[in-house]
Amino acid sequence: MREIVVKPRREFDIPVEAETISPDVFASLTLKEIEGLEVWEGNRKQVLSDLFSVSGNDSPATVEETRIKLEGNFSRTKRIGEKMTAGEIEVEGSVGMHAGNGMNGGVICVNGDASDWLGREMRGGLITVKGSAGDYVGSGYRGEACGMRGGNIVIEGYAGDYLAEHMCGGTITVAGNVGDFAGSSNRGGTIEIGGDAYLPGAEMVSGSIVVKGKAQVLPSYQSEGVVGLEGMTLKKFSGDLVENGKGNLYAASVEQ
Amino acid sequence: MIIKGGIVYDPLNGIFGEEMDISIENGKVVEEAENKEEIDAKGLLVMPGGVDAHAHIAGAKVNTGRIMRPDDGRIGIEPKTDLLRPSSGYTVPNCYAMGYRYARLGYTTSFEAATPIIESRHTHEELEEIPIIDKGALTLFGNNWEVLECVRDGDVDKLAAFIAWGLRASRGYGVKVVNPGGGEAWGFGGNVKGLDDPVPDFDVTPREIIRSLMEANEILRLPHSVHLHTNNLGKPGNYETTLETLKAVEGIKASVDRQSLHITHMQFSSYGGSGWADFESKAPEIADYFNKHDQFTMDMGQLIFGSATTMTADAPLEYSNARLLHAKWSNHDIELEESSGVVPLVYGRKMPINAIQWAIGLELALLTESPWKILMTTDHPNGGPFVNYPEVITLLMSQPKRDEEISTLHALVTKRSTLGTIERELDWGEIAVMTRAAPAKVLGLKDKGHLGVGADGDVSVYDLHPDKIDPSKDYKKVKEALSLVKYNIKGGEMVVKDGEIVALPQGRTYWVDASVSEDLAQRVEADLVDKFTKYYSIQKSNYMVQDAYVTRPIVVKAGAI
Amino acid sequence: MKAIMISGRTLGQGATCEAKTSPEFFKATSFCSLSEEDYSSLDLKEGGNVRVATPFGEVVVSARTDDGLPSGMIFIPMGPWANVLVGPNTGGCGTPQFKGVEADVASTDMLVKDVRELFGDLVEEKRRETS
Amino acid sequence: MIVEDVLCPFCGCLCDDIKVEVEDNQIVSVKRACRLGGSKIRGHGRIEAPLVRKDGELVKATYEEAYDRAAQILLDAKRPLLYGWCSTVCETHKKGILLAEEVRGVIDSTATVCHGPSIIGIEEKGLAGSTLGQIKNRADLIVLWGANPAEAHPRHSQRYSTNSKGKYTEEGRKGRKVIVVDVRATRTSKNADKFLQIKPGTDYEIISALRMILKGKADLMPETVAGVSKGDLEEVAEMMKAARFGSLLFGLGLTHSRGRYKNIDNALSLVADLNTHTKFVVMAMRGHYNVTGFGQVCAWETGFPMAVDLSRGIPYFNPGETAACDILGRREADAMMVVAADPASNFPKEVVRGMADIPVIQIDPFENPTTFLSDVVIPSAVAGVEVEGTAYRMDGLSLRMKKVVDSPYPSDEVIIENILESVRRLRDDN
Repeated sequence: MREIVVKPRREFDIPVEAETISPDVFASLTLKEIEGLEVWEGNRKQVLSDLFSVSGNDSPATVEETRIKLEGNFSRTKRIGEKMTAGEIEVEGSVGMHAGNGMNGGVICVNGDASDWLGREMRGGLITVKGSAGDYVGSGYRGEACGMRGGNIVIEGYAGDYLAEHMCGGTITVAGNVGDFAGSSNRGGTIEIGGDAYLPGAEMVSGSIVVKGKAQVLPSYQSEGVVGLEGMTLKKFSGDLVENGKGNLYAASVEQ
Repeated sequence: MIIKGGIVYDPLNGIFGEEMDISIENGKVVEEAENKEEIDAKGLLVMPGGVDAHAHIAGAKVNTGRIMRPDDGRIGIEPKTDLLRPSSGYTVPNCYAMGYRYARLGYTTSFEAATPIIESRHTHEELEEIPIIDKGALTLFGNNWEVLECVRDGDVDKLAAFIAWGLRASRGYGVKVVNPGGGEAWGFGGNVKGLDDPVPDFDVTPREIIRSLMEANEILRLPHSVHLHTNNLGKPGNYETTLETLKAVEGIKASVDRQSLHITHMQFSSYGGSGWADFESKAPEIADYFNKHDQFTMDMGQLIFGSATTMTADAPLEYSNARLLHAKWSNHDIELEESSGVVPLVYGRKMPINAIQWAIGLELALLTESPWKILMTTDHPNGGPFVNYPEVITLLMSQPKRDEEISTLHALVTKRSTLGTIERELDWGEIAVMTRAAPAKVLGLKDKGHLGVGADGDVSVYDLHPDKIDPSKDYKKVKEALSLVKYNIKGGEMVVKDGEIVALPQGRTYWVDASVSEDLAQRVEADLVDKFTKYYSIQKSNYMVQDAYVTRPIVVKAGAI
Repeated sequence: MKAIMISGRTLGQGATCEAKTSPEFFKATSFCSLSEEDYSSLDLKEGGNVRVATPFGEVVVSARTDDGLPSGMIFIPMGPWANVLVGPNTGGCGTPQFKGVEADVASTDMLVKDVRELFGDLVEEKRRETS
Repeated sequence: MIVEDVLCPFCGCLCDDIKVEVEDNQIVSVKRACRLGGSKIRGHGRIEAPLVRKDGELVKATYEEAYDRAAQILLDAKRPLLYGWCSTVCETHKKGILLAEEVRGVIDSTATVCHGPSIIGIEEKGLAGSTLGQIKNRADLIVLWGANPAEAHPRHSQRYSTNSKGKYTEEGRKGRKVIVVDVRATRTSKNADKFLQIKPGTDYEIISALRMILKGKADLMPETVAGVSKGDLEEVAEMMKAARFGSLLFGLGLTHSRGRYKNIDNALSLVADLNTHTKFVVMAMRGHYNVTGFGQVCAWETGFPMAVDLSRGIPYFNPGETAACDILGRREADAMMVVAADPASNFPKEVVRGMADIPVIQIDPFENPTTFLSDVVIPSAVAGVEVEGTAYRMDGLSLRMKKVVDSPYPSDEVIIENILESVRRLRDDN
């Protein structure tokens, strides 16, 4: 495995957009070439080495054999791993918005927190977050009918609002609570929430949402009794009936 | 400026593929130019600048499309340059992209197809922001209360006077009629079902509205004919309504040298079948009728596979589209005047209905013998965005291209249309007619669509040697060359050079100032005062488009006196 | 007292909102309306003030009654006093949640800050930054 | 001299029938306007001269100094935020967007703190609307949801909605039903036939419940929804279905509460559903007189209606990331220009704090808390009173604002043109 380490040279106040930090882009380039890639700090176009130091293995490799390690504070660096198809990115700390945008394959592992729009329009691959994630995990772009279509996102902490909005496929697991409107307008996919959720599955057409904590359930969900799941007893609902939806919503405890 | 040695297609002047020079001075084609700056077009295809007679390029509907579709906005993004503003959008581009993309195709003129009078200020605000091209807007009259009342009272003279006022108020160019009567019925959620279905509360029928508006149009001797979007558009079996409409107005004569009626985006009005299940093409029947009648024209409304944003004053149609497809739905009813709707959708190759619709547009163009009777349009962005015109042209010029496309479509396309059996391939002369000469003639734009002395110096030069290329076989090359013009000269100024936009002149806006007698004008005035006092939500004095909104007008005079 | 704070437009706020340093604007926007029931429960003196606190800030405003409010809900006209209490979170859509903020309300002897005092800390910071 | 049919530069009603009496270039009386509009048109204390901050204090400067200082601030910034635009004309918006492109900034309007969520809702569903005159002439049912026009749009009811008269509504208020949905009783709810009082933040559930009833699925619903009885909801749904032409007018009660754009999204679906039963339209009760206009201009110029980030020379739109409060709240902007708005008053204070440590340019006729935090203050003429130009009413109808008196101050448009010129000149000098 070819490993490349990228470190910010300083703290960023202005967000940096660095969609070039991706195994697909790095794989065939030498370190020198990587240093010359385009990144943006606000409205200033920079080369990567203006903002980041690059070290590690200098010999080009396949995308699959490329591993990028991000050391230092990346919490204001956006679009890491955008559209990546293979390889690995490991983020030592936290990562900024839009990590894994449109990701097709490979692995992004975030040891800290992830910001908003993690795995937006994701199609394949795996994203793991040891900390928590912001709003719109696995969602779509505004106005689009489909968000995440495939792949897996695993969050060990909690997640913000609009988790998996417009989800059409793939799976998302959140160990803790999620914010408002998880899985709204979803048309497929599987969401598992370890904690609580507020109005999950609004306008869900199809798909599955499991809430292992407490869920505030919409009045447009029909109760289907109780089921056993992984040793838990969960209340089952189907909906969202305002959209003639056939989605499944399970919750350990329910408020309505 | 002299454009040297091109192979020129100028059908209005009877020139079909002759090597000749075009001289331009002070923005116009001249016999001989004093400025001898030469543009080398040796052996290249040269045509007048393209003219789009029907597209939705400006106004409330288009902007509604943009606002409800950020997903479309992010397609077609091009950054700002030292010269150009940023571009965005595919089906609903921003204003700048609109001008740049027309220019890159070799077009120099485009007409917005529908503006309600009361919202024309907005339409002109957008038209003013579209760079390079000349433009105009057709004004909606088919559901206006004053129109309906004049029709009910059989007062065609007063109707003509109102049209004259409405064109001035909207700085409009011609009379657009959309689903006559249906837009008014939609005010309470209804529609009209056919030519003789009365409009609620007004006691008039679509037949009467169309006939009266055509008569009034001819009283005013307007440069363009009535421009009609038929009743029942978009519905299976509607070809009967279309033919019935044409038959109903056969006797109305044009007052100037042009068609008596233009039916727009005919593809959407040429449907057979009793429902979507037995939906089929009736393009042959429509084309046959046109082949036998010389007083009518139409445009294709060709469908393009992929994303489209449908937008029309036919609000009930958009409502049914939205319900049928479970799509986003915007509706906009306009007090006393119109309704309208916007629905984004995707045309799929494997969707039988879409495949047949695609075939119908092409059948119409290929089965209608005279290219002067059918203009090339996609009813942008209803059938698809105008950037696909090169695709449409290659489909018309190449049977192998059509066969290749058909092989990727739902199989019903060959059973429910005749397209697969049509061998006709259009030549450059016919293409020049459908995209230049005929649209200009249909609109009544005397200085557009040709390269005779006195014509506007709008010339497109394509990187194609018409003598050396066979469009039937080399359709990929044709499409490539048509997609990015080599030179686009607009009003004598080079705006695109070797595919790059090099200048951004501000285009002009055509509108028609039609005169009527003082007496008639006053009768209309009295009606209007009453309507503004009782019904409009704004003051009459604030209604009319002010001069500030049309900064480079070309005022075409017309009128009864 | 725990309450839900909402902010919104009023005629007075609208009529004075382009004259924000005027005493009229101060009068029109630096108050808090409470239901009769809540007002009495706070033991307010005539023309008394309340201190309203949320997780995002606290502000002193004058108190009055509004019989349209249910118990447990308070209203402060939109403007700088209300906005001390609103959180910066835009909920992923760019718009802070100006209505429905959980607040703590108590009567107080403290005075209502005028608009300049209200921004005093930020103006001081600006001065520091630019000196 | 009396100027007739003047447009009112206050709220989204954009009333166009105001009579203004002018003597010696002074406005002496304003007729027909409401309290809000009258106050604005009559005018009051102005910022007298340009100000520039020196050694911590704002001191008088010339316009030229102010333009150059503003231009330098914008040129130095890596992420300038150009914000406001609601209380000025579209001609200013066009120049402002051009300036934002030139300095590669983020441009956003006050919509993002009022009806921004409505626009995001429209992106999800579209909007089934109409002009206000259509409602006046046809509506026999008006539903006001989280809106209080009696306070915020005082002439709305008389001119356009509950109490207006038109072709099919000759009886005005008597011939109409009015439903008010709100969390508290207001002067607006006192005019209602049916007042549905709900708990804050429960709008989404209530709307879903109404949609269930309209779909004939009431029996699958709980007996109470967010504290409202099913019977009450059924009554409201019946009134909606019984209308010949219904109109849902919604305000900040929906956009500012928990759920924000999802509330709007669901309300738009409710109206689409209602059209299977009868005719129904929906409209946002937009606040400032030309906040709608900025959305329109920004959409046709950039493709997007607000919150457009032009940092990379291309328009990028993503409220939640690129709206003013997002950027200031996260301390991402390094300069701000405010035109015809007062964010210091209208943003949460924690967001406003972000203006204290970055250079701020203000263009406005009036002193306000944004002035306190500004480093360059450029006084302008009052658009719609001292400057003519275009504005868009809440229903999207564009009208031309009149100039009633001359102003000693330059217009917003001219000020921005001058800053743009300075930007180009200073950049060329470097």
